Amino acid sequence: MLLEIKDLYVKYGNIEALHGISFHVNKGEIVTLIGSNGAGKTTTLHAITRVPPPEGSTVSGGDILYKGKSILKVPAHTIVSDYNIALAPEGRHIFGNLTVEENLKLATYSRPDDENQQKDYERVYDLFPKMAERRYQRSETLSGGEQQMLSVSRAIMTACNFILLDEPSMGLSPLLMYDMFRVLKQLNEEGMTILLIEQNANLALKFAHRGYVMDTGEIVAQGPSAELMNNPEVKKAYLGG
Amino acid sequence: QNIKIGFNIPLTGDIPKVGEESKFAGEMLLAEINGQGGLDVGGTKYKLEFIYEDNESKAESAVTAALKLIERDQVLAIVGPNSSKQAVPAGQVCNDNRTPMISPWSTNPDTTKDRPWVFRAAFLDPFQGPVAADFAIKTFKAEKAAVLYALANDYSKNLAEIFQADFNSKKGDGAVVAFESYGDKDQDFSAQLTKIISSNPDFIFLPNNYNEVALIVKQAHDLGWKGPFMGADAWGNSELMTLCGDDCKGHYFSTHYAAAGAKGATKEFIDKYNKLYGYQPADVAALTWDAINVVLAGIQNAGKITGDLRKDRKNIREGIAAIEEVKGITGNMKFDAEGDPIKCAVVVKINDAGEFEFTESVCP
Amino acid sequence: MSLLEIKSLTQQFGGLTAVSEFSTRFEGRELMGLIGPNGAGKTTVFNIVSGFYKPTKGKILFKGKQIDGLKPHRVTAMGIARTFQNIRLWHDMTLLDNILISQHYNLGYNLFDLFTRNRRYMENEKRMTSIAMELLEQLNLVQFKDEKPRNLPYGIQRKIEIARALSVKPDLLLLDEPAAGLNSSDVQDLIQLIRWIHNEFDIAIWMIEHQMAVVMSLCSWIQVIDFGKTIAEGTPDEIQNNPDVIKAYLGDDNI
Amino acid sequence: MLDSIFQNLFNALQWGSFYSLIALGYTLVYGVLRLINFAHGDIFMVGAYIAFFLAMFFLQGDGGLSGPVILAMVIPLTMILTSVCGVALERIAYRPLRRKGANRLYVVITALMCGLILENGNLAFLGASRKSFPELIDKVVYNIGSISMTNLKIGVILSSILVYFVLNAIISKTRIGMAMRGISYDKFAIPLMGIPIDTIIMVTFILGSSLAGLAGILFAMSYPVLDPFMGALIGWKAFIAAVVGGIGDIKGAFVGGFLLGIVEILAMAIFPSTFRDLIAFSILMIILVIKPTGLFGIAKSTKI
Amino acid sequence: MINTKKMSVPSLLFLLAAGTIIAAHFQLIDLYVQTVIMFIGVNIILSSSFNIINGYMGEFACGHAGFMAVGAYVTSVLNIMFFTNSKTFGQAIFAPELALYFFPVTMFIGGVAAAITGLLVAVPSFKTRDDYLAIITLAANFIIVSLFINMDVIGGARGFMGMKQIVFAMEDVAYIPWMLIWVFTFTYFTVFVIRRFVTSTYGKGIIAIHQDEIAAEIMSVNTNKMKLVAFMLSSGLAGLAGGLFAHILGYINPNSFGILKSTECLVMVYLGGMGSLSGSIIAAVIFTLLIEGLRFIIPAADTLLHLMPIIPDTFHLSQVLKWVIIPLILVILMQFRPEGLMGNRELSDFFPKLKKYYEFK
Ligand SMILES: Nc1ncnc2c1ncn2[C@@H]1O[C@H](COP(=O)(O)OP(=O)(O)OP(=O)(O)O)[C@@H](O)[C@H]1O
Ligand SMILES: Nc1ncnc2c1ncn2[C@@H]1O[C@H](COP(=O)(O)OP(=O)(O)OP(=O)(O)O)[C@@H](O)[C@H]1O
Ligand SMILES: [Mg+2]
Ligand SMILES: [Mg+2]
Repeated sequence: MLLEIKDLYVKYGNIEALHGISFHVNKGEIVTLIGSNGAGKTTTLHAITRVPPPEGSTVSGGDILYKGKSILKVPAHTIVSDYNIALAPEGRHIFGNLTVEENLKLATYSRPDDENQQKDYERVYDLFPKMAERRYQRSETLSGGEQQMLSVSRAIMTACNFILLDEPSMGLSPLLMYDMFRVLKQLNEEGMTILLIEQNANLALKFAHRGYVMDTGEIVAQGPSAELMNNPEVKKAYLGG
Repeated sequence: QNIKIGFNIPLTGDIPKVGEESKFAGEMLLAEINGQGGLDVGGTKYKLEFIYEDNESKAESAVTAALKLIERDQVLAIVGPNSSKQAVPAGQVCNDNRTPMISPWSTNPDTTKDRPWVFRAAFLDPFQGPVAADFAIKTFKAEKAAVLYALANDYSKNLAEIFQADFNSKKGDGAVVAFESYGDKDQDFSAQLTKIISSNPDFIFLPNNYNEVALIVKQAHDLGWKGPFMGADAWGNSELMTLCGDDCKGHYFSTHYAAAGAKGATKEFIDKYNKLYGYQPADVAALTWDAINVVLAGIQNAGKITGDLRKDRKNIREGIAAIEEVKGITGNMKFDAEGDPIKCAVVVKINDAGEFEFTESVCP
Repeated sequence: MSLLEIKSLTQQFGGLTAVSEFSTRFEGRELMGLIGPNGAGKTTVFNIVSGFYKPTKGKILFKGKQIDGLKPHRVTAMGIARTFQNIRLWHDMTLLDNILISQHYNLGYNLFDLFTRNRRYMENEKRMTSIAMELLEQLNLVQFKDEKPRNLPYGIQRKIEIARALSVKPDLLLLDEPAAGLNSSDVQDLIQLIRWIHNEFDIAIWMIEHQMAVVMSLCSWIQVIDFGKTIAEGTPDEIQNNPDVIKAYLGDDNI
Repeated sequence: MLDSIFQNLFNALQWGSFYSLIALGYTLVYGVLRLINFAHGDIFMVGAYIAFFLAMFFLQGDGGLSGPVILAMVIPLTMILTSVCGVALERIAYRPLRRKGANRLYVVITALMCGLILENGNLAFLGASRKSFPELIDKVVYNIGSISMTNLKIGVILSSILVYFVLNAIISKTRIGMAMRGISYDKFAIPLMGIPIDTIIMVTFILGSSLAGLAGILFAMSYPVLDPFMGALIGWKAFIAAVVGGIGDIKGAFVGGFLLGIVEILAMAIFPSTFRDLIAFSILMIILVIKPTGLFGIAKSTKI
Repeated sequence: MINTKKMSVPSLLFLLAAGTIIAAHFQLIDLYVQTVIMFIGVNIILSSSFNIINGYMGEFACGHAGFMAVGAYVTSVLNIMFFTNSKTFGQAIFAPELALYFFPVTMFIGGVAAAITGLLVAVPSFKTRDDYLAIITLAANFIIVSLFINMDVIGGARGFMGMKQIVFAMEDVAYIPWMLIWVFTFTYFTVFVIRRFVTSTYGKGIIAIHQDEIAAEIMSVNTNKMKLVAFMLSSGLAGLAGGLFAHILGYINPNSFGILKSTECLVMVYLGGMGSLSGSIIAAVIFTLLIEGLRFIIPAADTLLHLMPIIPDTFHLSQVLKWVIIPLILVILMQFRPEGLMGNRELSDFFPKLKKYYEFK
């Protein structure tokens, strides 16, 4: 097990958002978290990446183990620099005052300046030609979808072997969305582990190996994707019929 | 029973140094008189009690401080505020509430005008301005003068204007070839000085606070000025020499007293202050000392302390108004109908040892 | 006279042409879709129509009057309301206030009335409150009226944004990606809601959306733009099968 | 007339250098935290005092050190000690507030209060006497044509230019600089890039305060009268300069500082000096009305 | 029908004010306390009017004292010109007794003048935002002060006085503490006007601008007009504060209205909480009392510390510490309440029961 969430409780102030959830992600897997709005998916990812208050929440119980070691107490930035876990956050959070290229460069802050880095630039620009085109544009003037691409590209550029994606397809055109999932699949085949949150549950389950279904802070169903897709309750509540 | 006297002084704000020196002068005098068993009024010895209120160099605070002293502390008289910005409104309050007040340092005529209860210890600008003009004409053979003053400081502005009018009237219109100003807390004067120097005056009149003087004189020298400066009483601070150093030597200013070569009580005061607080007292300390002495003389003149506050205050006011002459360390003084002192000014030279050396004395 | 007529609209940002020679028209109360790849200029078109940008070139007529160059609040007052790609509610005011403030186009009183709180003021405040309450009731949002949007679920926030836009009694409603971030079942609800609004309020709706399920089931006419230019338009069926559109935008969904 | 214009321009450059140096510190902190560090002017004052005490210490020591040697020691030491002061403020007063998610204006007000504490604390504990900064280097007056310059003034101008180029290189070229700019836009995402946010903020405060320290020494040498309130007004004005240049922008602060210096001095040179504030501030206001984001600032364009 | 319960808070406030006035009249409270109360009133006007811009509208303006200066000078000059014989303005135009009746009028004109000066910052605010606007307000403050310094007719840097004559003229009509009455009246008026404004749909437009200006503009709020109204209202009310200030003090000086004063306004607004009217009022009271209270606390603490020999005999706590202690207290307060005392909530949000005891229309 690469990542293990054990009975995690999380609070915003006094309001509990996660009521003891447990799940795990194995090395090389694609796992998806699906569930209705406000179920606590984003909260889970933020807990893993240790986003501090006030933007974030506080863990009030349980543990998060990475390769068997607890990462609850480590400083936030070491999640990337030491543990190599990257997050493409909900709401994009790009650095609007920097150019596209500077955004990507900043993502390499904690990695050595080697040729792999160069390869990753190429890969990103290859994946999203728009990014190459807009390289020197201040990123805040990008269109919504372009910003989303930048956010995902940035997560890829941190060169982590474990990447968390929070609704990466939001605002992307269908074409790009499929392209992106193809690339993610390819990355996965090269050894990258992926934990994906996606509103489009159909797509997510098609893409992932395993899935967890969340509802109001709890995990209500889990299993291999195919199994979940055929689960009538999941179908009814989350797959739109 | 004690005799309570209030101090309305700027311990914080723009000019804390002024407040500090006033306070130190007060403490020194207090220790001296109480050390002798107190003040002798009509045969009884009364201990003195001084209450120091901070007016933050703000007009509104000076008013509340005055009221607090009058209403809460029930003082017999108030010394301060020092600068006119606070002394004018505080003077109003003291006058309205029938409490004698004496400002050691304020030079604005409005402070005492039509206010029978308000006095001051410093001479007024209309007297000092011409002293400077006359001296410069005589000593520098000056035909053309330049003035640099602090716009937001009414002391400086007033004096500058009076000097300008006087000099022009003596040497013809336009004899003041440059009349420049600077703002509150300014530190760079190069533009004004460039203007002044290019207008070729025979000397530069600087009716400014000593800390600014130090900067102005240095900067003028940087810009190539080699002529003389003439200053006013606000130069009269021991710190001037620490701040200004060699640059100020050889220049003149008019003031209340000359520290170097001072004799008698003046010397005693300076030495004692220096010993106690580690630096030479400025004119404001000396004026505060004199102001307190005026109040004490007024109390002694009143002849008795009745314990009825209103009556005592009235008696003290009459007592001060009736003063024949107080021998002050800044000169001997008596008061005219407005409550302004009639006293002499001296012109001092800053000699090569950096001392303020007596040059001449001008009496009204 | 058509409701809205856009004639060869062009918008440049520096050297970049975000929209070029774009034209369209609304005859009456249609429900039209505007789709296209990311960065094609869809939002920019909405921004120009709602008065946020002044177009480099082109003309927009609304109910026969020229509106390009007008300030946004004027455009809204004339009857064009919109929602945003990223939710922009006033998050720290109550839901009711959110709806009320949109009544600024028709306050009915002035500052003098305000300070004296005379009859005119009272009546108008009452009128606006009842408009707002009625709308909230129609949209089943009354129970949240004193809540702050920040504390409400994302789906509800989207709905509130639509409610707020409706409160200006628009003739044309612009929806910028209303389904973004909604999960599949919420999307179904949204489709119902938009259809219902279209009928109930009898207004024209113009919609940008990337989720084809929404666009195809709602819109009667769809326009596709790429690099700011119209590359296709037609009924949902025509669009879905147009090879240009598939190549530029729809793609194929095998992962 | 022409001579005096050149003389004035030279003076303005020197005076503007101080505005620039202080404005750079303002802008640096602002550029990262969107925090108007109103205590910056007072940190500058602290710098001047630290330099004073260091200089006195070395002068009184019996090493018999010469002025320039002392200066060479005082400069780095002052910069280090001043940045300790700046960092202390950040750690004690600003950071806890930031952590609690306070509105940035509350941090601004806290900074204002910290400035007051520094000023009045100095007054209360060092007394009201002003300090006179010793002359560490011999003044040389050069006359070129009829323009007088001193070695010190030339040094000040050169230092501020040098500082600008160094700082600009740090901000635009290095990763730390990029991270600094990133923080200003979105603090949330910074740790997600593997960037230790507190370290970057600390570096910012160290840089900013050491600049204030440097400005403090140079100022103390040029205007050798130190008092507790010496930083207040120049601080406000430098802030104005930074904003007029485009706050958060290094070039903006640099140019803004010189601009303010030139405007102030030329306003005095050309018009009666009593109108200086009136004219100078009217000009700045007009600049901002015409360019609402300052000379070099870029509007944070909001995507809708 | 009058609901008596709903009247209890207003009547209580009225009784308190009336009680103070009566007590002042019979000299049960001394002039010092009266003056402090009047300054509290002035500060309430200042902070609550400043809150319109800095709190409700969320801009960072920092030149409030400038508008106060305009009000102070205009009101004072008018009063002195009309009702007293002065060197500058010659004979009185009207009988001095009329000063009493026309005082609200001249105050109002002062307020209007300040409001018009407010245009100086309102118009730039259409395009300029954030800290750029802060500089414009700051510059406006400098400009206004500099203008007054350069006007020698009204004293320039020397200041302007004679307003006590006006107060005396009022007292000649009837000897009661008029200034106290005026301060109460105008403070009430200010709070009343601001409350009416920010609770109306119209006024809430500025809160919408604060939270999302783009959304406001798109949702039919005429943002430029709202800014104009807000800035003019805020500066106009500051002008009232200036008029009162001038007459309480009897003397004004341009330097009293510099950035220092503006800073005090800033502190009060943020101490109270952005967008909280009751917060502004509470902060103004606390701040003024703190400044005055330290006059008593510091000597008391000094005596206390010397009684239990903690500090050496030679060391005395002096008033110099005042301006170390005040900011220190504020910094510490901020750490505990990083959104100001009240946040953006009102007293009635903390004590919902309070709502039963007053009615607000
Ligand atoms: N900053 C916050 N403060 C308080 N409560 C919050 C905060 N962020 C989220 N919550 C609450 O926590 C719960 C879980 O939210 P979360 O964002 O994790 O859900 P989600 O599953 O990611 O939803 P979505 O699909 O909308 O992204 C929700 O009820 C939400 O209201
Ligand atoms: N203010 C601006 N300055 C410069 N370029 C801009 C600006 N606004 C938009 N653009 C550019 O114009 C293009 C069109 O942007 P727009 O937001 O209209 O795209 P869109 O079609 O809505 O895309 P999406 O579906 O991703 O939201 C983009 O490439 C964007 O980078
Ligand atoms: Mg989420
Ligand atoms: Mg868009």
